[in-house]
Amino acid sequence: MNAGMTNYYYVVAFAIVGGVFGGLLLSVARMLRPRKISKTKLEAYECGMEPFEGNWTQYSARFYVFALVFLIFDVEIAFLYPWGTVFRDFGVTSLIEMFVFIGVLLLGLVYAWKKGVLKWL
Amino acid sequence: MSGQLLAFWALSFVILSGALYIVMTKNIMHAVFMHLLTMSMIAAVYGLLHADFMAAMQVLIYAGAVTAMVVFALMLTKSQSRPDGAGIAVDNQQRGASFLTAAGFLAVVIYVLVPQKWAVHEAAPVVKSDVAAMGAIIFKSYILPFEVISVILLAALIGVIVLARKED
Amino acid sequence: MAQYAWVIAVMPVLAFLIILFTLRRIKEKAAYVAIAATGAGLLLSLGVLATVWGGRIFTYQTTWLTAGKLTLKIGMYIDPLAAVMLVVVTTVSLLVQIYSIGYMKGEKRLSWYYAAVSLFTASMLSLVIANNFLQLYISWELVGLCSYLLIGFWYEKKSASSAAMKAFIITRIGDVGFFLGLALLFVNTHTFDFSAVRQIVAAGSLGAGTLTAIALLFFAGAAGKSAQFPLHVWLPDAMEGPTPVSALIHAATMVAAGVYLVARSFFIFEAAHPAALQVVAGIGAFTAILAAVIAVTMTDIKKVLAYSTISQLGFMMAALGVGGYTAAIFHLTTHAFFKALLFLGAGSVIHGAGTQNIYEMGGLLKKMKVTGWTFLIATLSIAGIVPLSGFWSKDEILTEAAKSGNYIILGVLLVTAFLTAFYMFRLYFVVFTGPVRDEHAHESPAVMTYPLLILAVPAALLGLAGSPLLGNWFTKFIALPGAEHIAAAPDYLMMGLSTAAALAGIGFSYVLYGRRAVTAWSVVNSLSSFSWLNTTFVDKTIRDGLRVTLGISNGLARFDTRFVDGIVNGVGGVIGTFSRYFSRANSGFIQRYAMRFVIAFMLLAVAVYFVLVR
Amino acid sequence: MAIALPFLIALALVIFVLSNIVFFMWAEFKISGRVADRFGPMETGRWHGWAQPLADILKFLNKEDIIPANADKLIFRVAPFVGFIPVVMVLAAIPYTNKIFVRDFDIAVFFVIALSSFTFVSMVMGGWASGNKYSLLGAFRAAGMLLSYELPLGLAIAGVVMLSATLSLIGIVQQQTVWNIVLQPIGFLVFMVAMQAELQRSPFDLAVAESELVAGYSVEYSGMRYAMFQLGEFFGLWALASMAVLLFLGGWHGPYLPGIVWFFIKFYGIFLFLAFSRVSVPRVRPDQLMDLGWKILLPSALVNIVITATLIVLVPHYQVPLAVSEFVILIAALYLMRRVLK
Amino acid sequence: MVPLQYYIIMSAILFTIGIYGVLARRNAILVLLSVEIMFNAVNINFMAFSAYITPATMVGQIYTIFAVASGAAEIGIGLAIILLIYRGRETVNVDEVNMLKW
Repeated sequence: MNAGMTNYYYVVAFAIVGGVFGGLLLSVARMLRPRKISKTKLEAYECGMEPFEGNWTQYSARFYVFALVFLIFDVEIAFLYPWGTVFRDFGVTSLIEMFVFIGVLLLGLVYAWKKGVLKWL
Repeated sequence: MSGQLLAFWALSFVILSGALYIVMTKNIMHAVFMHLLTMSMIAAVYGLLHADFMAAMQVLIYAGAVTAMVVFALMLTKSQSRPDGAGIAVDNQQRGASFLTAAGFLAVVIYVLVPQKWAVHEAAPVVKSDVAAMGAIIFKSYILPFEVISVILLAALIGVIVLARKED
Repeated sequence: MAQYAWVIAVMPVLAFLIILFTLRRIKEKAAYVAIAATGAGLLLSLGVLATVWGGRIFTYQTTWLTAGKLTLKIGMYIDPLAAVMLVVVTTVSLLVQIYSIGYMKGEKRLSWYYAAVSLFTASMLSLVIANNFLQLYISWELVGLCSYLLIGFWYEKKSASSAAMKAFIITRIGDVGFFLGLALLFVNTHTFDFSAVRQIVAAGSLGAGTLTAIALLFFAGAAGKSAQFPLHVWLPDAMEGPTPVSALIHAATMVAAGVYLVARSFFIFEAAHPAALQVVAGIGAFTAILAAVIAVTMTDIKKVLAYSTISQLGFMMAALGVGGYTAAIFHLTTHAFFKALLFLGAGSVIHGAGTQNIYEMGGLLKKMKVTGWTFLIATLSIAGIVPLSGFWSKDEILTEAAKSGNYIILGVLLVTAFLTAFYMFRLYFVVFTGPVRDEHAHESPAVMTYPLLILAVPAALLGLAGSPLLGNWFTKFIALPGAEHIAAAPDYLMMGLSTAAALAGIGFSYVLYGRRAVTAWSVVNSLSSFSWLNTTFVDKTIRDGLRVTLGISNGLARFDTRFVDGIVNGVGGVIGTFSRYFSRANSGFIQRYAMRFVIAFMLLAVAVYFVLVR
Repeated sequence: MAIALPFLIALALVIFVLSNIVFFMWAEFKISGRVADRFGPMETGRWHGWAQPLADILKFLNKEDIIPANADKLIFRVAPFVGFIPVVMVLAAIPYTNKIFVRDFDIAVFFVIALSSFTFVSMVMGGWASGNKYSLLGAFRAAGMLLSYELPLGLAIAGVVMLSATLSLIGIVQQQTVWNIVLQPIGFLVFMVAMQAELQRSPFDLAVAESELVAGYSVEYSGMRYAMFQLGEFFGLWALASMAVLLFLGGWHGPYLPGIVWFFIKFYGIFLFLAFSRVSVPRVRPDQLMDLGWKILLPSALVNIVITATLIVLVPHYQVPLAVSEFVILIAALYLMRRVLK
Repeated sequence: MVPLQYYIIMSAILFTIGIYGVLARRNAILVLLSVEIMFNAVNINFMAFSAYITPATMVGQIYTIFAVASGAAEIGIGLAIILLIYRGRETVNVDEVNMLKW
């Protein structure tokens, strides 16, 4: 089992422990807590008011654009890290390349900003 | 070595069943969350292939950002009447036909690909710092795609902003 | 000097382009541009004549274009014949252009007139200096085009435009023959170059049959252009064009092109079967006498001269037919000058009298002194009276005919000579002598009369150059290389006979028209029946031919519409139904398209797999 | 035995972190009390209410746990786990000293950033599954916020990665002869602000703020399930705080005391900072919050990357000029920001 | 060592599931999700080949990185278009959107 694998083995182990621990807590709580179901308790909590019309609301497309900009800068981060580790020995050329990369994406951000998409209602 | 094999079997089982669930389920939100699970398991498979950087990137982009976008898109299109998801028919009329096509496709691919003999390196050497090696290769010989990717993303961003802006 | 011969041809082209591009603004000044170009051309051609004096021949050529294996050359072949023709063409063209300043004054499209004339001169000159048949053929076509343009100069007149059309189509028929001859020649010799063809023909590698065919086809072209018997109908109608045009094109140069062609390819005619020359001589003689007879009956001054030209051309063809190469060329040169003079004279008469019908004119000698006297000189010369040039060249032809032994042709030519003298002097007496019909006829302005005077000199004296008095200098000069001309003793018998014929003609016309003794009408009417032969017969045959072809084409049209269109529409219909059926396929349901895509991909994969891997 | 080792380590770590959390809760009650000039919990367990957090946990254990009628049963139950498990996995990657650490991942930093995007999903799952219109709305507002602060977090860390040319946390700490906070003040500041937003704490706990929208996405949750969310949050705090210590404060470097001690001194220092900022800084308006995230933190993080990159490549001894230029720009930026936000 | 064939078969099955999803799902967003599945199937194959056949140069891995990045952009645009269609036609079901009908 070379080094790489054990790392993953540990991560899986931690995940399993986390899951088991959480399950343990819940099952213990299940045993201890009372279980009296009443109609009113099961309704959606509307700060005391009766829950009216479905739980579905309509949002403006603004949310979606935020997610997209997040995605694009996520990709940028994904590319920044390897670059960060290696750009020293490639000198100025890789510096310029990354600045172009960041510049283009910054352009996108500025465009979004100017179009007023980044305002949150 | 059965550890890796065992892990592979488990992961592929989860991935395939997850994918099937996405394709079969009536409840769209379930499909999206199952998508999240499948993508994380695929990241685990990349881990199995010693590609740490790719695993992290897969989790970061697919599990994180793409799921977020899909969830937002689902919200905006009210394509899900109730959380329990009953009611709306989920498949179009060519269900049977597409199943056959898919099965046919699978048969063809497996028939063609599996008997092929590949020049497999026996011991897959583990590169010490996967990320550093990866970074070196990308920024040495694959700079052009790197720059093109930024342009593609910019195009996507501007496109979406133009498309999504007209409404309000 | 000879290597600059191409400049002579290029300068009129430049003039044409200058005038063309400044058509509206140049107006009258176009004349001076054209005249300058042709004048320079004349001086140069005189220089070329001087260099060629010793009988030397200059040939220059460069490759014009290479198409695959075939390389087309363009170049010059300056020999005595070409040099003489250069001088003739440039002088006549120059004088006609000067004359036109007066005659065409006040014309709307004067600049276009001069553009067309200089283009014509350029193409005629390039025809003359051509060193291969292809270049000759191209200039031949250009010349035909210019004649069409100039005949149809007043295209508003229906008759002018239809006359131009008729001229173009009829010469076109001739040209087809010429083209076929060219093709046949090229197929056998793979070259157009004169000297190369001459060597091949001399080497005898071509069969007599093909040579005869080529010769006859060339003669067909020449007959079209020089208005020989079946294809002569267009020349009288070509008189619709302005008179200077008739003078230049339909008297001196273009019509001579046919003769020039036959002269240039004379070695083919000689090498061919003797029948070829017989045909040429026969048609030439027949055309001569036919045209002469019709000329007698004409009342329009220009028509008379037109028929006289046809008859004189018949004379030249007959001369060539009997082997009189030098005689024909000599007659061609002299005829060019006095016929041009006659036409210009006629022009100034029309200009002055305002009518073309000779019977409305009379006694013009007193009114138009210069025109009258120059016209007299030209008439005497064409009739063939001793000291003048017409006599010598016609006598030359008659001796050649006698020497070659075809006495029938000799007899026909003598009768034609008599008739020529008769109708020319009929024309002269009716127009210039007798009572003055309209008082206000006036002499033409100086710009018209001076060219007449200048032309009168060669018309009168050029004949001496070729006459025995000067030792037949001219004939020796333009004789074919190698065929040295034995200085024949002047054949007094022939001279006497021709003069007798001429005097008889003059006397007879004097009796009829000079003194109006006998009522001219009875005699003329009897001859008019001949005119029937010309107009109705030939035109009728052409019209019948057309009717037949029309019938055939109608039949074909009907066949085409019903059968061929039927097929096409049928196919269209079938495709239509198919497309309607298939269009139902794209039902707008995207996933069905995706399904088809995947299935197609599978099939492709399987196919590729089996093809490549197995 | 080797097979079971990771499980034991994991369990030990989880328990250790839990005990710390108990201490945190207590410290937080006391500090927020003290700051508001009151005593905070005094009664439970006599001396200064030390047992108050334990009481809370017991309370959660036996409070009734309701699943609403029209909730999506499966997703409702899974949501807390989706939030909790990734954070526990992150613990595997965090080293405490160059000798005391679980495993040395060579992409530790990237691993942590990737896993931190799961909290977003757990919120959305919780919000959507509870079938309550307001919880869904709360979930999305929280999610939007979370997204817009994950980026500056990632970019700030990129600055540090560039300095240390390795993604492994141990490598970063060993490289930190001069603490990164000196070389990367802008990065540190961005990281701290983004961390607080990530953890939904202090000025940015808008989504779960009581006064705003009840409990945001977890309005329908109750009992232990709700506690699970809190637990996930605390583990997140543990992870990010230790990241802050490792990346910017030189990890276990320190003059006299052993490495581990230095680590925890800095760690609790960060915790105190967070506790104080929670009670002292007023809550931020949602749109201001988004503006801060997108229009100030993100650009400044990018600027930080640009400066560090150019200086590293062009200037041979880049430490001093880098620190100076960063401070200058920081002060200028702060001054500018004050005028913008006013 | 997990033999390469296993990876191929697993990604082939995943790809087929993706195809079925694309062909059979009514909701456009789920069609997009199945496209994502197909994308990942391809990426798995690439990674497997990169790890097994060209471990030194890791070409497959680099391809996957760029594929993931461009795939993300692609799904961004795809969802935006679906939103647009939804705004236009109040429905996201693929079979109801048949503007291409003849």
